Amino acid sequence: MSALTLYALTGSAAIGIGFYGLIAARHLLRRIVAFNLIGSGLFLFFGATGARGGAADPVPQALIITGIVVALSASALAVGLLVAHARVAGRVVLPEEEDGG
Amino acid sequence: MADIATIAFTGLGLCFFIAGTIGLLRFPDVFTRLHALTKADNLGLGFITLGMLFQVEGWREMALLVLIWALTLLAAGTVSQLIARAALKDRSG
Amino acid sequence: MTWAFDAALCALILGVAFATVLGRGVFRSIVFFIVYGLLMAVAWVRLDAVDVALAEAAIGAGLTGVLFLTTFGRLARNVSDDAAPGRFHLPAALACGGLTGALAWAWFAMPAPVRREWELPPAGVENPVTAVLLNFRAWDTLLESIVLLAALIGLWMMARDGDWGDRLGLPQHVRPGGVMAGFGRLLPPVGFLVGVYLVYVGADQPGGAFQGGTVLAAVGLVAALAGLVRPPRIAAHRWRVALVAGPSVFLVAGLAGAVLGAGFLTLPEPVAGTAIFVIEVGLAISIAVTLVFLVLGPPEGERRE
Amino acid sequence: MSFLVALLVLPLAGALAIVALPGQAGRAAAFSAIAATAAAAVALAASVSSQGVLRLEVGGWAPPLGIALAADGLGVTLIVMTATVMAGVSLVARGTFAPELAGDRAAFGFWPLMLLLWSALNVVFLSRDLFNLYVGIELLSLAAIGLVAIDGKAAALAAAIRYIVFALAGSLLYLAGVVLIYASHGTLDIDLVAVRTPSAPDGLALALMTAGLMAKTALFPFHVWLPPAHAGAPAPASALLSGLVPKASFVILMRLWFDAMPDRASDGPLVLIALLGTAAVIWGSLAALAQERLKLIVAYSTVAQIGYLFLVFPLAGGTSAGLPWAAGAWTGAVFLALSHGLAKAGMFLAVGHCMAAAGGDRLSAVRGLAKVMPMTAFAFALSAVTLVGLPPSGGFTGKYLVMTAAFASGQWLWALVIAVGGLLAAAYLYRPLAMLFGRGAGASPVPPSRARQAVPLLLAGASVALGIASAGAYGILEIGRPPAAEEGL
Amino acid sequence: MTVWLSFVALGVLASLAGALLRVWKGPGPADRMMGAQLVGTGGVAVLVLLAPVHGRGALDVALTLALLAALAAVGFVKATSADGAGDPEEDETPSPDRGPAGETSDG
Repeated sequence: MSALTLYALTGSAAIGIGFYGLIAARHLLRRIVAFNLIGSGLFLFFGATGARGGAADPVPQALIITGIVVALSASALAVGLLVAHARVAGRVVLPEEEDGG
Repeated sequence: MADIATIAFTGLGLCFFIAGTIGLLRFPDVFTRLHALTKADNLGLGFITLGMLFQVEGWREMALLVLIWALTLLAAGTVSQLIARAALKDRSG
Repeated sequence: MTWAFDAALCALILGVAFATVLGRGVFRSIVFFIVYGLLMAVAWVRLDAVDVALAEAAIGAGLTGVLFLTTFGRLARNVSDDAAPGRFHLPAALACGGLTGALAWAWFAMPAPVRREWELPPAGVENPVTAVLLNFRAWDTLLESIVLLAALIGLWMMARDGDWGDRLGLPQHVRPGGVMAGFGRLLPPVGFLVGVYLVYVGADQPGGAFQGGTVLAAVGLVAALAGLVRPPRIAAHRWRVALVAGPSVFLVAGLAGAVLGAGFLTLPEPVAGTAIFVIEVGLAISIAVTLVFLVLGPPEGERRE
Repeated sequence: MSFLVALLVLPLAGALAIVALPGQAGRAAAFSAIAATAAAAVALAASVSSQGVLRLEVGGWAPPLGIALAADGLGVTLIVMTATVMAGVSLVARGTFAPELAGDRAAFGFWPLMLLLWSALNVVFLSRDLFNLYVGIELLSLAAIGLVAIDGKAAALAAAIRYIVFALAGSLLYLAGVVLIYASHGTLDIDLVAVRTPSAPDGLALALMTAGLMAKTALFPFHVWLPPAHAGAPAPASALLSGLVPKASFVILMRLWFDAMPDRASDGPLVLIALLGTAAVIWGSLAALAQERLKLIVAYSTVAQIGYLFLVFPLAGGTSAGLPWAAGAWTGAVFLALSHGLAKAGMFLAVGHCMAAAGGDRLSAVRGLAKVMPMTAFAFALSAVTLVGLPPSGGFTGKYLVMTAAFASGQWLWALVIAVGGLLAAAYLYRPLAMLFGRGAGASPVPPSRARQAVPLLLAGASVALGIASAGAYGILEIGRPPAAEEGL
Repeated sequence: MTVWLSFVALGVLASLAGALLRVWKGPGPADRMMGAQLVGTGGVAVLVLLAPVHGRGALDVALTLALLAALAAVGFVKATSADGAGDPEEDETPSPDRGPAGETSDG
């Protein structure tokens, strides 16, 4: 198994793990963390595809940088919503998911 | 010659990293662990940077290496103090 | 030996990813996420994508981690629970396993990469990633800087009406002359140089507006968190201009191309290098200011002073 | 060509100006930007209808290296619809978001968010690059979430959180598909993807992108976030969120299935998509019937109306591609999208006026309002005509075209869905109408000014006029129609 | 030489696994953060060791990482202070502007 394959498989596994966290976690901050996990995993997968065939393709790298910045913007907004909601409602889970851990 | 120095210093650095980790795992409380951590931080990275000084060419790379080590030293020193204080407060309050 | 290194790195990344999602307690999850970003940065270096490694180290491990940490502190003010990861969710686990399997299959099923028969055309800069970001796909990058701005305005809408005129974020306080205050004085000059360096070399070597801007943002955040400077109010006009400086310069450069007959966002080769440098400087300023404000959050609670 | 650039640049410049300039000057700049963008939209539509599809390669770099933009019939009709709604909403919002009424925070934030939303919509309607579309829908989502939360109440914040969870998951799924496309084919341009050598992961890429965009469009079963989000925002924001935002991800879906990868469109997945649309029509309508609050009725109706749009996929793609009825189905779906955008925006603005006058949006609170504010009540009724699909509205034209295609192709199930959906719409809209036009008002409501009341009426009127002047719109839609839907009946 | 450096890098990575165990086990937030700090230093060391193969870029990344690790540590200290904005050293000179935690919820 080549090193690139390792990284690609690691990336796809991180995507799956992250999506599980996004669905299964109740605490909203954990969900936002999971979202970032998925994003990084996807970028790693993309980076591995771009590094095939010798020379690294600059286009995936540029797109990944854009993606990283977009993910940070979305995370910051989500975190702001979460803090504001916790301040007003006093909880860090969605109202309909209140019961249980 | 340069290669031998690199092997010696980086090997020494690796030993400090391993020792630091073992200390972090085995020592009983925050403060002794913190002690182990700072050792690994300063000496482990210090020896590895020192070893690598023989491998890089050009003064810019060398300056970068020194800067990296200095920065880690500064950060580790500050951080360990702050972490110790935070842990102390955690325990008392 | 390098293969063993790659395999160990991948194993660590996977273990950390599992720990992030499955561990009990939000704080542990956040710390593991920071570690995850750090290991990712190493992975990017191994993939020979240093530009991405810089972005991941600065944004993924650094700024996002600090965002989560400060959020954790903020939440602790209002709610005290440290929730469990949630019950095991079999359908979700199966679906996510399927997604991973599908992507892994795609990796093996993918046709060999399309080799370009042509070289990248001259773009005014040597670093191909910067060429893509600021010339070939400049429109994406312009929109991306706008996305940051949109997130910030959205975030500001989370302020309580009564707090709107206050300074951004929580009122930070430190012991004057203490360790943290000292650190806040020492780190910024070094960090500032590193940030400027990254912006400056971005044209020819890995680096650029996003990576440099993020390092500058980190400097600003250290200064703000350590109480060295007080964050501005939303109404502070100078800072609002700094927020839009980068996108505005970018937009003006693009329109200049259109007006001069070259076309929207066209940078004619003789001036492309200079234009890209000016745009990068503007973007780095705006990105740095926007990121600092994004992490500090909307104004809250100065009235209690 | 310059109109195309103007459409992209002007709203951005307006948003930047309002952030940079203090109070009054910023607002003046924003209003000039709104007026100029609306004018550019009309001018672009005129030049497309006279010159055909306009293409622009940004920066002079042709794909696969650069990003191509194209103004085709589908894009410009949606752009003109968007401009109409934006112009109307901004006239009403000038009052709703006056600083002394809404507070400094909302008064500052609404305008840049609205302009950024507008830029994002124009980007999505014009771009031919899959990654550029990703950045576009991210900008759209973030601006939209800001608008959902602008109210600041706990319910609105919870709705915004629910929205952002779906939006983030959706955008990552879409991005995963984009990654697979680039990795397999080395291009992101829709027109180059259309002529690619097919490869094995294409189907997976299309599936991932479709799932992600469905979550963003709020198609059943991803709809749960939509009603509280749209109902929780102030009326002008709701009008934008409900009338315009879902159209963006829908347009990307149309471009994917009909322009980029028509070869991958087999009947199985297309029927599945349409069945999800059917479920949305039925479930959304039934839920709307059960609501007691005016705003929620209108919001649930959006879930149902989005469902109709997805009936187009089996009628114009797969084995139907290139067959005589495909053009009718494709055009009908666009008509439905256009008329829903206008009518829903008008309806939300009308509801906003009712709420302002009656002090709440419980059905019982708006009883008899028609007597005090006949214009607003009439606007609501006219919008209802379009949503139910009665002639001569644009909704009728759309439904007629889709139904004809359904019968011609023998897929009568979809015709049945449209018929039942229309009846259900009549049922859930009857109750608010009966209340509005019923006898006996509660307290003495203070109606908004006539000028502000005229705006929803104009928007609702436009949705009806779309049906009366359908020939013109039909002509423009033929420009750059995908090959799958080229043949006309 | 490359083989040796890779070996050392591998060794550092392996020792990081131990540090990760500390992050997992805790028990206090300070323990977890110390583990993360060691991983940060280890990451910097690995990047320094990769420099001969990957050029100066690896050093740039190491420098950025070192800088941002310091920021993360400040963030950590803030996060564990009583109101999310304080300084553990303040106990010695209590400042007047510190409100008790949790009084801000005005639902």
